[in-house]
Amino acid sequence: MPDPVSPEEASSKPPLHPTCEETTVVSLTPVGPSIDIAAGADKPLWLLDLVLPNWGRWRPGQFVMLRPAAWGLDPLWARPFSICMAEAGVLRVFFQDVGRGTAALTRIRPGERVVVWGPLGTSFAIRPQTPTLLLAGGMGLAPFIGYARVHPDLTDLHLILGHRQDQACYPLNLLPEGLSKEIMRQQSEEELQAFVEHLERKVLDYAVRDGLVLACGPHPFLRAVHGLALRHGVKTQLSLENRMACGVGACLGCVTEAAQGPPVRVCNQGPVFWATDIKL
Amino acid sequence: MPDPVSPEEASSKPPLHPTCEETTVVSLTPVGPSIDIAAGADKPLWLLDLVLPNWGRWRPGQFVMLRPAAWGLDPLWARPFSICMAEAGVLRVFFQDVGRGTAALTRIRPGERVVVWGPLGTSFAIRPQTPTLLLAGGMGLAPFIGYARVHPDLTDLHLILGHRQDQACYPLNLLPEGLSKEIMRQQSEEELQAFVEHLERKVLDYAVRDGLVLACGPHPFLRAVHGLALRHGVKTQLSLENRMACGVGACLGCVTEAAQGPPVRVCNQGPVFWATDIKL
Amino acid sequence: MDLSVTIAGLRLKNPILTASGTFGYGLEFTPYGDLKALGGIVVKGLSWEPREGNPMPRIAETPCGMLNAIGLQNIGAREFVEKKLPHLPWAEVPVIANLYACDAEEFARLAEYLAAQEGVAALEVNISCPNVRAGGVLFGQDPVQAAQVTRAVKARSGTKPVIVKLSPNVTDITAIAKAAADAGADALALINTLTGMAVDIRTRRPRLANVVGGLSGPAVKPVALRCVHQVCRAVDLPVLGMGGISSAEDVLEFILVGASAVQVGTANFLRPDMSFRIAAQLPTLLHELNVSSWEEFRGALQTWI
Amino acid sequence: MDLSVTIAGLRLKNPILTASGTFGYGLEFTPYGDLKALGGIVVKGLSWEPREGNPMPRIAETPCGMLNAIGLQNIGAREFVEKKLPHLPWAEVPVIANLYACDAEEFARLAEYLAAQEGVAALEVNISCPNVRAGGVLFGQDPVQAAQVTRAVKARSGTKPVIVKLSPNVTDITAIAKAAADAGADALALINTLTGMAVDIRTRRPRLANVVGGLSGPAVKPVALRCVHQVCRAVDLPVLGMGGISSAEDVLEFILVGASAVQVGTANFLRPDMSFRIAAQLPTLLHELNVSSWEEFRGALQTWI
Ligand SMILES: Cc1cc2nc3c(=O)[nH]c(=O)nc-3n(C[C@H](O)[C@H](O)[C@H](O)COP(=O)(O)OP(=O)(O)OC[C@H]3O[C@@H](n4cnc5c(N)ncnc54)[C@H](O)[C@@H]3O)c2cc1C
Ligand SMILES: Cc1cc2nc3c(=O)[nH]c(=O)nc-3n(C[C@H](O)[C@H](O)[C@H](O)COP(=O)(O)OP(=O)(O)OC[C@H]3O[C@@H](n4cnc5c(N)ncnc54)[C@H](O)[C@@H]3O)c2cc1C
Ligand SMILES: Cc1cc2nc3c(=O)[nH]c(=O)nc-3n(C[C@H](O)[C@H](O)[C@H](O)COP(=O)(O)O)c2cc1C
Ligand SMILES: Cc1cc2nc3c(=O)[nH]c(=O)nc-3n(C[C@H](O)[C@H](O)[C@H](O)COP(=O)(O)O)c2cc1C
Ligand code: FES
Ligand code: FES
Repeated sequence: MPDPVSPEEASSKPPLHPTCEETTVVSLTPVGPSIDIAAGADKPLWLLDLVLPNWGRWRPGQFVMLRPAAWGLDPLWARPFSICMAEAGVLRVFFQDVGRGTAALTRIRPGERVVVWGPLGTSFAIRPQTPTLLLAGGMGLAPFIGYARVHPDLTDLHLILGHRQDQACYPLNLLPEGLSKEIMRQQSEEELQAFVEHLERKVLDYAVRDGLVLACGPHPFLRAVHGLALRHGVKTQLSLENRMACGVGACLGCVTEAAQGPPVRVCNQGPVFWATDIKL
Repeated sequence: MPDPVSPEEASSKPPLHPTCEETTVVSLTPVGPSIDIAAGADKPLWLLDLVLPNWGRWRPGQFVMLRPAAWGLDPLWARPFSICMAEAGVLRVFFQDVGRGTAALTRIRPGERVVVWGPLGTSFAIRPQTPTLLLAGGMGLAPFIGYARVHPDLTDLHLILGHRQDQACYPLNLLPEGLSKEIMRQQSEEELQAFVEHLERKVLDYAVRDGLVLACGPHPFLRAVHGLALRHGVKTQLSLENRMACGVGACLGCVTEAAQGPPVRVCNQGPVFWATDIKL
Repeated sequence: MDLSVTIAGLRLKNPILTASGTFGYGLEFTPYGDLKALGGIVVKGLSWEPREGNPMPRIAETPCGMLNAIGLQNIGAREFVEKKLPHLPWAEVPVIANLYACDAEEFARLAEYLAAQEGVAALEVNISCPNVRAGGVLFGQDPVQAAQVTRAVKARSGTKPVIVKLSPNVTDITAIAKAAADAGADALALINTLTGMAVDIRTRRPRLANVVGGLSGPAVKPVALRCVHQVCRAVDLPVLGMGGISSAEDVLEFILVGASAVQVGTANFLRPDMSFRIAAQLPTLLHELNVSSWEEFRGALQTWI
Repeated sequence: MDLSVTIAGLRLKNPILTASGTFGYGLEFTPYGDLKALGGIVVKGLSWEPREGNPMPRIAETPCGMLNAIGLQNIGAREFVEKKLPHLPWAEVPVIANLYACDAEEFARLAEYLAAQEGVAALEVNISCPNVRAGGVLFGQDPVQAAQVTRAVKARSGTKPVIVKLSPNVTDITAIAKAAADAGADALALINTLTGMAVDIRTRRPRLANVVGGLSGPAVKPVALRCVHQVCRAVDLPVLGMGGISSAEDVLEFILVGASAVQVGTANFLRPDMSFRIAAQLPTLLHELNVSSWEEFRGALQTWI
């Protein structure tokens, strides 16, 4: 089991000892209502378990690059995924099939070899005695599962999950028992509008209480949270999901605009940024 | 079950109705002593069973092009394989892992989709009341399994299989019972030399008896048989295994030198040629 | 929507053609689809005399691509016209003759003969084949020679449209495109193959007897799209785009950067029904993307801010 | 066998270097291997002033390859020398500075500054980057300008070897190679990326904000091998070969056609320990192939009959 994260540690430091290893698929599990796509149900989301590489430690918000050996030379790049859990010898990621690479991942079998490098990038702040709001947009739930599981005081946390797919697609059972949470589905424009208004009220509340807001999700969701964070002056961290080639800071392909100075690399200066440090 | 081959049909005509279909893997079975490669045993050979596409008919010596859907865009080309059997709704090929494509085939699973086009190319002559010598070099056994199974009179046939790998790697159980055969292993230069001398005696014998010689195997083996055939004037057909891209006569990549005239396409003017029609 | 396109007066029922050298003389593919469902058929490059092509090996597989050095083996223009053309459904699907010669004079003679055939709808002039030493790539790499060949062919092909096929193996493909346009080309086709090479470290030999060959297939699609994009902006002629197309999506990528029609090449080897499948899938994809007409979609590439 | 090679007086313990722009400033890879196990490290292209590079998106995946339009974002030569170079094990592994400038004068100034640093073993002059509008690709596409830049750099780089990096986006790469050689280059590196493009038919936008970008990765290996083969036969200078190398086998392919050493580029993104792995696997492969020395193997390509 990896080192627990000590809450005193600053959050935005690079990982201590990332490794690159070829590891093995333990299992791949669909999460969803039933895989009855013909019946118009949502496509399942997936939990992929791998034998945990030999890391020194990791922090929630960090990610890994995964590249199955079976990919050969195409697709070329590994794909980045948040560390959902890394416990008891198992590295777990939670992912959605959105394109070639993730579609190929849904066909992986136990025993297959996967090249994994990580843990990579910065992590979410863990602040003692600080009310901490976790804002997850859909798949953005992934890092917060790990965050909630290693956080020293669950009572500081409140999670809001906004989602489009059936609720059964999200592995809520992996969240620690007793975590305060709201699960809100947005299937229409009105529901989305109502959700954003709810977010604003919540963010304002945490601003008043000098709390911490952490967000992960699709780009439009993060842009909305970024706007609220700056407007209301609440300490906020956002985890970006830019397209990556190397994951280690070498290719300069994943950059995003900084509040000042040259563009910053999401893979090793992020993926978790303070809202005040970036433009979105 | 496909139409039986009527012995009167000339052998070197193109197939009647090839199709291109996406079909399904039924099973993949290693054939070999035990898959104990660490112990220095031979790598197994493989039997791949697919749901038989909806062909009108086929003839032994013809081949199929196989391309698993999972290959995506790389490897690019399908791979050609002799039709080993096409019976009872199952298309069976017998193959060896010699490179990227065949290595990928050894990882295929039941249920996977494979694009198959065929039956392609020319076939081996079936001559009534003609002593027929089948010369198989290693994997060259594949089409003779089908040949022997559909031949109307087993007593006309004699098979010689020269092989390097352990005999257990060859699915001899698929040959019809009662087929006259010699199985000879060549592991040294001397054994190879003895084998070639044996072949020569046999070919000479069939020349005298106005028989028919059919051969399939690696290029050096075919070159040896080609030389014997021309020298002793025996009716001989050879099945070539040139590298192919299209399999249908379009790319002109698979050609071989003709005895006269422009190069001929192995995929649709062959793969089975009369020895007198080609240079090797 | 109406899938038809008109290129240099030639009406195609859809923009999917087959690329020269990858679809034989068309007849090889009749078991796998209805030739009449295609927008057009471009046949294997024809020379005046039959040619035996290059020695073996002539093809090699590469990452997401292939090399070929066929060397234009073909049965010659006359045999094509006498033995193949009559069996092609040319009254219902335009058959385009791809032609190759060693000098402008021979190009002209070949063009005259082929253009005179009722079943030949248009001529595609291959000034860009890297597999033939005499001429070949040189015509396609030099604007002056490209223009000369174009003029020679154009002068002798009567009313039949002349499509000039360009090589990507140049510093500036728009210079060649402009030269061909100024010399009277009715349309341009691009890209031909990129010159490449593969070797075997065990035998220490090139994988092609010809040493170098032409690279094609999905691997080259980014280069092809760039060339088509550049040429469409530089020259006011219809462009037949190709290079690595293996799906209906790929077809639309070429049209989005400005091509009027496309040719499916190497992908025909991935499965012989590929061109038919792509033509069949196109309407659904267009519907999904809400494309209402080619005029609206063609060249409609936006830029970033 | 002894794996070391000497290029323009520079001794490398093995012929595996990392390609500019794909290995950062080297330090990003210390968790994944021992930098001292490499033959050399070519760092990200440096300009005199820091550069912010192109807008996003800057990268796109393509079949067996990728496009990039980073636009030479870098921290500038001075910051590299002050903040990065001291942390690199330059005494044990040659660190090669890749440099980019907008004109010959700036190239010379940059070369002088970098050549004066003890930790810089050699200069690699990027006259071939397609991602910068001013100059860039133009130098590398014109023999006269290529020579001019080479001379300017060479005049100010003292005893440090000058490697000129060539673009494949030209009609005749040997012409540029000869121009650079005549102008005093000590070695040549090739290939830089092929100009390519990718588009998204749903958004109707290019996949790169810069519209075009550089194609690299396994897809381009056949073009790269052809270029290296041609240049090695045309010019009597050591060549650093690259383009799509992703295995020890690939390394030997480049050496077989004449390269003295190679650079691993895009493949570093397939796994960050790629260059280290390739360097580690090379001895076994050479043994398996019975190669006894580089002299025996380099350029030992046979032809067919
Ligand atoms: C630090 C980080 C952590 C991530 N964590 C998770 C996670 O825990 N679970 C999860 O499901 N996904 C996660 N992602 C996103 C995941 O990496 C992408 O969904 C995946 O790379 C898509 O690959 P593909 O080949 O399936 O899609 P592609 O075929 O490459 O693309 C399909 C579509 O997705 C878009 N897309 C592809 N990659 C990205 C990307 N990185 N960001 C935004 N859009 C993209 C493309 O533009 C395209 O529209 C994370 C990304 C990053 C950078
Ligand atoms: C008509 C025909 C019938 C065939 N029947 C069978 C069969 O029943 N069972 C079977 O195991 N194989 C058969 N083959 C050969 C089989 O197609 C090749 O072994 C296979 O294509 C190799 O693919 P690969 O990707 O594994 O090898 P590659 O990685 O492409 O090549 C590996 C090595 O094999 C050589 N090679 C590859 N393809 C061929 C080829 N077509 N001919 C000769 N050498 C080649 C290469 O030069 C290289 O040295 C047949 C070939 C043809 C043309
Ligand atoms: C095997 C083969 C043969 C070819 N022969 C010709 C030819 O005869 N004439 C010609 O103009 N182009 C020829 N080409 C080039 C193709 O028509 C096409 O321009 C090129 O392959 C790029 O398209 P693709 O990537 O879709 O194959 C040939 C290509 C291949 C692969
Ligand atoms: C993301 C990226 C950035 C690059 N940056 C540079 C650069 O700064 N200077 C340079 O000379 N080449 C640069 N290149 C080109 C590579 O060094 C190399 O020449 C090219 O990618 C071909 O090799 P490959 O296929 O192994 O990547 C870059 C390539 C990539 C993929
Ligand atoms: S992904 Fe390469 S620098 Fe971030
Ligand atoms: S494999 Fe294409 S012509 Fe034979």
